[in-house]
Amino acid sequence: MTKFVTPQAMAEMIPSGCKLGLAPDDYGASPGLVRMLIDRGIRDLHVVCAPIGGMQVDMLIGAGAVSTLETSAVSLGEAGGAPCFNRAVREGAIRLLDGTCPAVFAGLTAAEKGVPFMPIRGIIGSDLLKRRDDWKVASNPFDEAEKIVVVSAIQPDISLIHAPEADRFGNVRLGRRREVMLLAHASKKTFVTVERISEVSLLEDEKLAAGILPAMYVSAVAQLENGGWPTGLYAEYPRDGGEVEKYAKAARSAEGFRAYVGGLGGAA
Amino acid sequence: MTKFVTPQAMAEMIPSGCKLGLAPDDYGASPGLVRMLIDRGIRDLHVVCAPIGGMQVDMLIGAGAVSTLETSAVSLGEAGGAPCFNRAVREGAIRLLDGTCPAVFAGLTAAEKGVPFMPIRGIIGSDLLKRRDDWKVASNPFDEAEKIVVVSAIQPDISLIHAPEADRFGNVRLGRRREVMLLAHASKKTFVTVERISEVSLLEDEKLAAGILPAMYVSAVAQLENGGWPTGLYAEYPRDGGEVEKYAKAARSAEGFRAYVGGLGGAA
Amino acid sequence: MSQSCTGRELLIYTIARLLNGVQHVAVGQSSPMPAAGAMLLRAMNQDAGKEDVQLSILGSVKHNSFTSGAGELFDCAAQGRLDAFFLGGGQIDGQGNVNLVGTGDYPNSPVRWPGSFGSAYLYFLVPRVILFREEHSVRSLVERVDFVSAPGASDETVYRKGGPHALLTNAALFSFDRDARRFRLESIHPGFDWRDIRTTTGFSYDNEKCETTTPLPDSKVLSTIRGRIREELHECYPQFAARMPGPD
Amino acid sequence: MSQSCTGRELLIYTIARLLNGVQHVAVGQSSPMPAAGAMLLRAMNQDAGKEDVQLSILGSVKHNSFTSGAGELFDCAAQGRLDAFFLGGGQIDGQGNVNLVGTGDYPNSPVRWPGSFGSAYLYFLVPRVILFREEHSVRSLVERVDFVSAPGASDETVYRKGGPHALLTNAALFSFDRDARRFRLESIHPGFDWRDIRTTTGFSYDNEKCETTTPLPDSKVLSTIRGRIREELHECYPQFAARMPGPD
Repeated sequence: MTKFVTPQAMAEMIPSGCKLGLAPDDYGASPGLVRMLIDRGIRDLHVVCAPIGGMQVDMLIGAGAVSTLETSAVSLGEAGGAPCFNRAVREGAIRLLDGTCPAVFAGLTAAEKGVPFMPIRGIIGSDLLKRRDDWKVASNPFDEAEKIVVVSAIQPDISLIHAPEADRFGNVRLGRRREVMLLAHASKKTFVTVERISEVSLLEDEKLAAGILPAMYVSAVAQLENGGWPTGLYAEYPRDGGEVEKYAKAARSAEGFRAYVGGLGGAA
Repeated sequence: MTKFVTPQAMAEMIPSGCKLGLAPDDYGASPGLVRMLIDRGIRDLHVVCAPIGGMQVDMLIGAGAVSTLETSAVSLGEAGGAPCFNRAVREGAIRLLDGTCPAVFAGLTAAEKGVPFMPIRGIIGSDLLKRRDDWKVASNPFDEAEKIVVVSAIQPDISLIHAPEADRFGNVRLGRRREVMLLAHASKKTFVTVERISEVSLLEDEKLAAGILPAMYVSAVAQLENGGWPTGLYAEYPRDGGEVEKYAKAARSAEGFRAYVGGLGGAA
Repeated sequence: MSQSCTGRELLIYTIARLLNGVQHVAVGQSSPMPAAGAMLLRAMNQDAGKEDVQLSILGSVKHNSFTSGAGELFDCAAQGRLDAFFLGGGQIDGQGNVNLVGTGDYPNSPVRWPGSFGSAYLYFLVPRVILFREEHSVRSLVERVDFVSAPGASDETVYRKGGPHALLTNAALFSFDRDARRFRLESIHPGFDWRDIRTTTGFSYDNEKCETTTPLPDSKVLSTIRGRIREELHECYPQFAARMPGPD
Repeated sequence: MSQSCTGRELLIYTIARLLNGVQHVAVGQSSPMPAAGAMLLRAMNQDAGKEDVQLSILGSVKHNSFTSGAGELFDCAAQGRLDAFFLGGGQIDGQGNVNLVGTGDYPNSPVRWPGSFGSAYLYFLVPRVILFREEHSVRSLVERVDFVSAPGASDETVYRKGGPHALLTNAALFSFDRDARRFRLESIHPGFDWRDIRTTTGFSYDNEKCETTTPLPDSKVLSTIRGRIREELHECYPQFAARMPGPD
């Protein structure tokens, strides 16, 4: 059954060392709760970006909370490269599992379907393949002359997402961003921050149903208004480009990053 | 671009000999259009039930239109076994590819993802496996000690479905019955009969979006009110149990079947 | 209210007992009694203040929270989020193999049943599969099925988290021992004795001379079946519900 | 209205020309010029009474009809329903290999770019991939990329329906010959000559002494860019649109 908790309590429920699945900026990212994870000093995360990372991931890296990063890209979008990510790569501070978006989806789909692997087109000849023990080149069992990549299942221990709405029963409205649904299906547990909570079941409205993540996948819900800020929330509010720019500039140095994170009402 | 045609024109656009994907009774079945296929004397179909067949499939078999049947089951539900199917099996009149629901979904998912095969749990030890050249037992590439079934992609030439609504742009509302979405994604072409046509784009309403099949998958739309009858249409109208019972009784004999089909305003 | 329990009410109650402790149970289409049993468990748990039971009744709009189509049931099972499911079968044999396809030589079965549905998959993945077959006869409970839709057991090269938990008929209840790959007679419904079971069962099983009678529901449970459960069944199984005894 | 075409307008028009004949083109995030070029093709086709072009602009609500999440783009490409896409890359080499990861030795790249995104997949599956990189320099157009995010060509053991179609920079337009695995200089933008291109391109290519000038948009096309396209861009790229010349 879905628990209803405060954002602070939710931050305490995500342990150091777990494999944490995160949605992309503007489509399910929960930078508000990620800030609380940083404030409480979370460490040693294996972050899975589904399929790419943005500001919330860059902040986690800057805070030294990430030991392994599995992603297809990390970027601040219009605000340019992700400064803490770039610095950590240069310094070898994180273990990097570089991938490509559809391979992340294929790995999550394998976990969703409870199979150990999925085949995927492309990739052969990419240097990405050299660095991934969890990817292999196999033969198509129905045509041995054809080579095809198989990728291992990706099953996060916990996924953390932000959504417009949950109901009192734990059902969460995601709408057409079904990659977030896939992430939740693939994960052992899913924690959701939401803008608002509906007293009426979201499953009652047949119009909404196809975009609802059912409560059985949702371990906990916390109301956190504007929880996607300063990135956006699809079909709800746009990103605060000025704030992301401000972050991008500050985070160019480790000191600037710490000042930014501390200055936003953190633990410092 | 999606064509808007009459039901009769749509029936003419489905050629004999094609691989035809059909949705289950009550959740996307289009028995109204199937009747027109029978009336025009369609033959030699390879029918793919996604994942099971009901009255519309039994009628196609009774009419001698099916040469190969790929399905997990054929049943009239509360009205019992499917009489024409059972008779055809006994007489060896159709080539049978017996499967199991999740293997049909796995095959359609392979086609949706453009990969030649998908792994799937279970099945090993089932006699189903002995009869399927398009299924194999392989080893998990990441753990050679584990055996796992791989199934070939299933890509229908054409899928025929019935839905509550399409818009003028060719987008079709399916709602939460996403197995019908999967069937359309997997098929080369999809033909849709609908209860009604909206002048407003169904994609404009963010509430509906996750349940909309986009026009790019939809080759043609025909308005056919009550096109799911005598089976039902999910969240629209229930099945007409009395009529299905009547069919079940009539179709116990080949003569009874012909009388039923002829008597409903067919070509006879 | 008549407090003498019907045979079907006993089965519904027994199903609820067999489901005790599950968090999520799914029920396939055309399965009114398993649906009723699952609903009864949910009601009993609620009355006892225990944790809520999640029901996924295929074909229901009200008692089904899947939102990704019919495939979600199978994904959910593979993810380990489904604790119990029901399988029937034209034939069930002593090793727990089920046949939903037909009698005699495949493919031209003289008696053909609808087909395997999801059995060849769910039997491997759902921890507690309850075999439910009302007909208790040497025709339905056989030494060896003519066609294996889904096997009762697998070797260690195959991923298998699930399998047969119990076999319930209109005459008796068996448990299944996965290591021995054999059924054990657990209890016999009122009106039958162990000799009846022996002569109507086509396979061998343990505890043949069972003296245990299948427990009957008490009057409170019976009221719940005839009231709330009958109500809840009405959406998907109006004819079945109409034939059940009502609240007075 | 000023009718002298800006460099960006030339690129937008050239992109539209490169897309001629496609039915469905997708544009990744943070790609205002490819988005503008695709929108221009759609507008030009509509003006000419030709068949409508389907646009899937990631990040747009209005110009994007995907309803199954971010994975649908990739599925769609694999199904053969996507005709054209754009790739950039920190480095592009003479064999059409692209590098979106970083310079120097992997993994501790001294200059790190965001990452490969969907390139390692879409490059294999989308028939017409347009490489778009405004910077034309020996730093961006190299003999051999430091890291292959996605290879320009594959052997026959690999399923490959797609690959590089053209390379467009702020100075020139190249086509790609998939058999020879080489670029060919097709035209040079106004303000540059073949020697400029030779000295700023780090790889060898055919037709070095190209004398063809990249065609400029006519005034009708320019009006469309400054009117309708600027309007349509505003949803996803407000800053970019604001910096474009307006309708008068």
